Amino acid sequence: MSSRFVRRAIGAACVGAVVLLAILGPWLIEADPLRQNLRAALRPPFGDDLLGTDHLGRSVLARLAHAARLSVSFGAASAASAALLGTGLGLVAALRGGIVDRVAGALCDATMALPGLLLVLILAAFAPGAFWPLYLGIALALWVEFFRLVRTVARSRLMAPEVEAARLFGFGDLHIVKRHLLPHLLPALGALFAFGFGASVAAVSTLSFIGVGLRPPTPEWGNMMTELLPYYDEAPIQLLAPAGLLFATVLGLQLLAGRDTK
Amino acid sequence: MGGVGRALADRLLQALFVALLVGVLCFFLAEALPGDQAFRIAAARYGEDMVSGIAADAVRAELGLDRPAWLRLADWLLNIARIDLGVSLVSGESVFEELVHQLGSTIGLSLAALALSALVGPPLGVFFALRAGKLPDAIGTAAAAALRALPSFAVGIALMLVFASWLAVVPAAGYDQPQSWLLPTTTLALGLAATSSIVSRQATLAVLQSSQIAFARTKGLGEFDVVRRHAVRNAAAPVVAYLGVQLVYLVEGVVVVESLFAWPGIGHALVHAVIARDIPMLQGTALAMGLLFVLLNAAVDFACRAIDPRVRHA
Amino acid sequence: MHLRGVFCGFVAATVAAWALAASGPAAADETRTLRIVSPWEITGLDPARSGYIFARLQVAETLVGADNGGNPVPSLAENWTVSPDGLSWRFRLRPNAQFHDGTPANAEAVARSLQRAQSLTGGMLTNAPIAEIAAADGVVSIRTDRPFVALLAFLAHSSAIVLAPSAYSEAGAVTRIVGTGPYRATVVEPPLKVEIAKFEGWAGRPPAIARASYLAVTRGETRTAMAESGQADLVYVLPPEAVDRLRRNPRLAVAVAPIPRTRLLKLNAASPFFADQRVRAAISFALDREGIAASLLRSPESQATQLFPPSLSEWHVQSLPALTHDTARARALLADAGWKPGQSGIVEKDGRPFRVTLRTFSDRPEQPPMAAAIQAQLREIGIDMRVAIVNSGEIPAGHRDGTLEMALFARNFSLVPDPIGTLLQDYGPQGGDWGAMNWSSADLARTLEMLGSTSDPAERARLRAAAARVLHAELPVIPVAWFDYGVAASRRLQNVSIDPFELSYRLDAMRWAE
Amino acid sequence: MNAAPALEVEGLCVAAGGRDLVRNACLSLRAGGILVILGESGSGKSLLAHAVMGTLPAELDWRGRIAIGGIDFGALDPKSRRAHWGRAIALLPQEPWASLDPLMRAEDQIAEVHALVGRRTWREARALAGRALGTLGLGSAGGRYPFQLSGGMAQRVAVAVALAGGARLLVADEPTKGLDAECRDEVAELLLSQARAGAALIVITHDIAFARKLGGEMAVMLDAEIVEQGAIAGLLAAPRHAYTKRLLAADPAGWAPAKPVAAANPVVEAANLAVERGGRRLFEGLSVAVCPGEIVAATGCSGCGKTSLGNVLLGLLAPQSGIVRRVSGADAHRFQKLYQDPVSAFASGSPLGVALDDVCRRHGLPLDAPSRILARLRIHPDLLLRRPDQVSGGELQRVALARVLLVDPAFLFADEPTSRLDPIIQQEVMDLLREVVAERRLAMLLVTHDAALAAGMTAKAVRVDARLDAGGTLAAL
Repeated sequence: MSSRFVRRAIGAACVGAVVLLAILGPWLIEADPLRQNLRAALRPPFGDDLLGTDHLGRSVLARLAHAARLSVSFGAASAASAALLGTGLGLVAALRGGIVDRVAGALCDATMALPGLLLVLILAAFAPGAFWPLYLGIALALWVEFFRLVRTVARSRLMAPEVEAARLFGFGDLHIVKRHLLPHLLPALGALFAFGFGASVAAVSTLSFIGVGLRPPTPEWGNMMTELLPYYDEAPIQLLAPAGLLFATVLGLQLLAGRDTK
Repeated sequence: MGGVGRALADRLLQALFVALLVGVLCFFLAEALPGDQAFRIAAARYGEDMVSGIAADAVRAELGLDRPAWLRLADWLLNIARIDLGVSLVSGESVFEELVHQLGSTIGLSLAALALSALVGPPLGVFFALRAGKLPDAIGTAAAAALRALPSFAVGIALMLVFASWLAVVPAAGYDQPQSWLLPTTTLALGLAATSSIVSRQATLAVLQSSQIAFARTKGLGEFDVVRRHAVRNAAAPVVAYLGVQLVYLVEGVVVVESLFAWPGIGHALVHAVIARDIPMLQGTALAMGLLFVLLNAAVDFACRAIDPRVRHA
Repeated sequence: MHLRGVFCGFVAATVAAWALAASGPAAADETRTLRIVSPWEITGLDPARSGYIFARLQVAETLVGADNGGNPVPSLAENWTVSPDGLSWRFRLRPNAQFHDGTPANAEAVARSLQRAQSLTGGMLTNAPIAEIAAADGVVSIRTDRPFVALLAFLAHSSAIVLAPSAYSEAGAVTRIVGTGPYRATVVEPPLKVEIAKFEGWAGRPPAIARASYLAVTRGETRTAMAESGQADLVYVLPPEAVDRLRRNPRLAVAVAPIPRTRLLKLNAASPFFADQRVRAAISFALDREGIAASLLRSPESQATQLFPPSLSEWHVQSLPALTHDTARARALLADAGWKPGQSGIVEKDGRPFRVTLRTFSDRPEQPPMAAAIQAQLREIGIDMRVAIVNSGEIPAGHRDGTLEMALFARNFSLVPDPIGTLLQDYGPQGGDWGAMNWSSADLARTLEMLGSTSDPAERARLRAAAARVLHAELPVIPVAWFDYGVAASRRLQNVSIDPFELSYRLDAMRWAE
Repeated sequence: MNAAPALEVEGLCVAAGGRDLVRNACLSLRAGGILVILGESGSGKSLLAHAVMGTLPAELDWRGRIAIGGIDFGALDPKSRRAHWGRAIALLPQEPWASLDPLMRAEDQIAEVHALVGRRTWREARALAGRALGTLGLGSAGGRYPFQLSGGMAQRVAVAVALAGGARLLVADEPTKGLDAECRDEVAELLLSQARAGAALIVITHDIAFARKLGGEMAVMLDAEIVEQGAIAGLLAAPRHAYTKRLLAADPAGWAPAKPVAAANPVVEAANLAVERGGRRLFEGLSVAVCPGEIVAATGCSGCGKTSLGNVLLGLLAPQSGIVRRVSGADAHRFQKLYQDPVSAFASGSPLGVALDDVCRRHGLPLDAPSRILARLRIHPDLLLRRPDQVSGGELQRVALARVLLVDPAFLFADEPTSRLDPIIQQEVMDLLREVVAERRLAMLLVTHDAALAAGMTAKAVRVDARLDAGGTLAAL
């Protein structure tokens, strides 16, 4: 009991700190995240800037705080969209069965077989540097996991007597989803969401690694990691800071979700 | 054995569907891309210094890029039936032959990584489950989250720095020595092991709380035998089933790891194909990845059947 | 129980591999392979695609080479003559020249190979006014339509490497690399690997290095690690930020070689933003070249004070006033041109804010951060520049369809050792894909045309200076930084030298240290 | 034979947070003896068994003396106690089909105990396992997986597994849970044969008929205490404690036979039904009619399709052939069902009150509609604040009945509604059902495997068996 409480408390602290940074950071930190000073590039931490400067002499702390807004909302938006799509489709597939189920299943298989990265790469080629192709591509690649989980759990839950009883009482699908399916799905969905969040921010980073990232000079955690990568031995703290924040967010969400699962 | 035949037929059908979908989707997406295809191909072929309007016009004429799109798609679909994936627009080589060459490297790397992750992840997961709530478990959970949150290139660079630059015990990149396998394989495997350890931990915990395990204990088996003979096998089913999902991550990892470690594989080819809009190559790589996925998933299916008699007899 | 066997086998293999790895390399010098790493991948065997790799590895030779000054030197051709009207060239081949398949590299074979190069899509000879290539009396003769002094430089281009008849398929495509150089290719595995070995039939001084391998590694971090770990003996194009660290490594010799390439901003002079020379000058003044060169390129001396780098000694004009950083003047020039400060600090003219998009590509990893730096510097004078990271082909494509506004890239002025070839392509009346856009100067065109047919050295020097002045004053493109790249060589390797024109790695001159 | 008693328990107490769950229990059992512990759910009888075994959850405290075959078992630390599992004391788990390893063949599960606990070679172990299976009449089932075994077969395999380590004391925790009457007798015979072979048995049950079959000693538990102890035959014939008396009175075997009800227009009627599940024909040519105010009992062995019959009448399952006719004018939701495991019939996450409110809202009933029914069914309103897993089985079944009554049912399919309840609660629920059927002129199909219970509830029964049409009165059977 208490260990579960500790886990949740740590999780809430991690997520809370990141969200606070995102909300208050840009407000409290005076430095302009876009302001360059090439003569003060890669300054070490604890000088004028708490976390030092990046390769263009920009304040890493200010960039982290502004990036938190984008990254947190980006990760949350992609993971939430994927969750919504996957859960919705999974529920419909499980409830309707038959041809709907088969079509949704085939769609899921095909999406899984189609490398997610390819989807993002192609979408990103439509609008280089823009935000929406990354979001769309990542959400489209992520929904599959939610779908598979929801369909499997919902299928077995729908066989349960409680659902049969609800049907006998004349309840519709919506009621059954709300009362009998969602309560069983939420913990696992929460864990998946945490991972989806991490995966989407890491994916942005991977994409900018292969040259398909967000438009500079937008500060974003994933982008920052890639940008600072060449300076790993001169500015390790600056490189690790965004990675650390992403880690804290993922770990925090995972602990909050209460159940760590696939 | 009718079950096996049916499962095979199902997978075959899925493969066909995937092939069709991937081919058509790639084609339309690539077709709809903004910009001039001829220029991209010329850039990829001759390098930035030599791309010019003249080179692009020559490319356009040579590849028939001015033909209607549907005609080119129909060509591709007809040819696929003859296992002819066309010719790479960039290198001018047969896509099929390039794939055969690159697919080997990628499959080798993927299998090695899967094997290594299977060696590390599930045993760790079982270990964490046996110590659930204790310090090693907490560390393991955090480490897994860290590995999931860190993009794989960061992990790769870190390994490269430590083992190649500082300790100089392994080659940093390349593929000509047996040791060359270590870094790319380990990088990929760490990411995979992170997830599979979590899945295994979860599955093992669930099994350990089951009445089968309680009975195995009360019938007199020692804890080691209980875990070895009952917990592991029962936890294996969901873990193996999860492999199917994990393969998706493998693809992403392969793309990064191959470009980081100069590994001549299909992930590498895929990125180049997208950037150059080399549609036949794009269709070919995506198709190969899709079919590989279907194949590996079929393998996972059969592994599940082998492990669980209930699936076998269903 | 089979599974257990496989499992144990795998464990054993993994452990063995790490153990083997720890034991390290140990090979005698005679059989030791020289490992070369560079970022360039082999995209195909076609000389127009990857000919430069085989030329640099000295597997294939061109008819003519170039020395450090860009002057033609004998290669496969021992000597040459040109007719007094400047239209007919005769190349006498090196006697006993032999292809790696054992066939003689005679005039007929060489002429046929050059004819193919002439018709090669994306090749260099296509751009030369060549009327005929023929073989007669053991001599290769080339006739041009007009006097063309740069022919020798064009023949030194890697797309004009000479390959044996057996290298081509019936359709004329290159199916394997059979050249005449001191090394022959033993393994060619596109896109990453080539292995070469000493060619026993080489008639010249036998090279001291018997074997070498070439690996294309696109990531700079990886190349650095390969140099540090000693896995590679020669690493080309070090990431700028790694140069200092590698210099401190006692096992490595690091050289930074300037090459005749300039990073520049291409502007669309037809756009309402850049038609005015004052705006282009303002942008030039807005650039903090020193900051970019020092902190991003780690090479303060690479800030471009004019278009041509000092390494192009014939074209670099000492007396030109340096391009400098002066934000106040930049603002004043913009104001002169009618751009007045508007909302949120962006300058406006006729109600239209100064908002443009710059295209650049990430194949050269320093370009995106440079673009970000330029973005901030232009913002200082009120220009809102967006950065689009694209495929490199999008820049010439945008040039063609007129959609390009600005581009950042690095232009090689020595595609052929004489920059005149590049200049004719880039700054002719129509502009060029990698040069001026919708800008032309009759003055410059005339100067360049005269250069093409004049061979008097003094007159040529005057003309070159005149051309450089026009470009410096008009700024159809704005130079940002000259190019240099780092090469790390193992201390076990001696006689390493860098070819400024990147024609050859000069492996035949290297040897292992005692 | 060992001179020391197989089991001696003195002053055993189990407590959770200061509350006694088992108080001062004293037991003694000789080799070959049988001790049946009878009591209602929650009386502590399972905890007593687990305390003896040493498998109590860690958060429970216990004290007292437990000696097994002369060893002071209770004084050992958990690890040393575990070393005796299988060797000296074994546990026969509830629902053995869920306790056998689903991935291992039956024979291997027995053999591994011989090999790993008995330290024999695998060859010997297999031979012993084969012999044990033969003795239990399972000679051909050794190669099967648990999911291929029937409940009774799984029970026999579990016994073989539990005893393979050579334990002389077997603790059987509700071994008949979920089994039908025939299987129950089989299990009794099986346990008796083990006792005859010299094993001492502790059997936890609430099934009086089963206890009677076993014979031996009996202890009756109520509220954490053993209230009565003695030889089964004597105790059943002349119970002294009031609770024991009530327990015996509640045994359906003692219920008065029900009287026939006058026939009326059937609410639901099926003719010539044939039903298949999973490719197996369950029954065919079956006809049944249920009239208002009438209870029809469906009986038959487990797996014969009793539940499927009910589901067909409800329209949840389509028959392969035959017709189902419902009375005209009745809404679909007036055909209702009571479940064997009421916990599974409620959404596990929400309080019971919410479930009732949902039904009211769905059918436009006033939100106070349940209160009258709750009062009628003697359900305390506070109960509705709890979640389904927080109330007892009997209470929950009554809430389930209340929920059903809210929609004014015409037909009720009661699927073994009391098979998981102990006799006293069973009687209460059944009485309630009988009253409700009469009051509301409800047509009810009652599925049960307990012939005595069926006879006590109704005079009209349908026997569901493969290829058998035996609609008629109970007397005809």
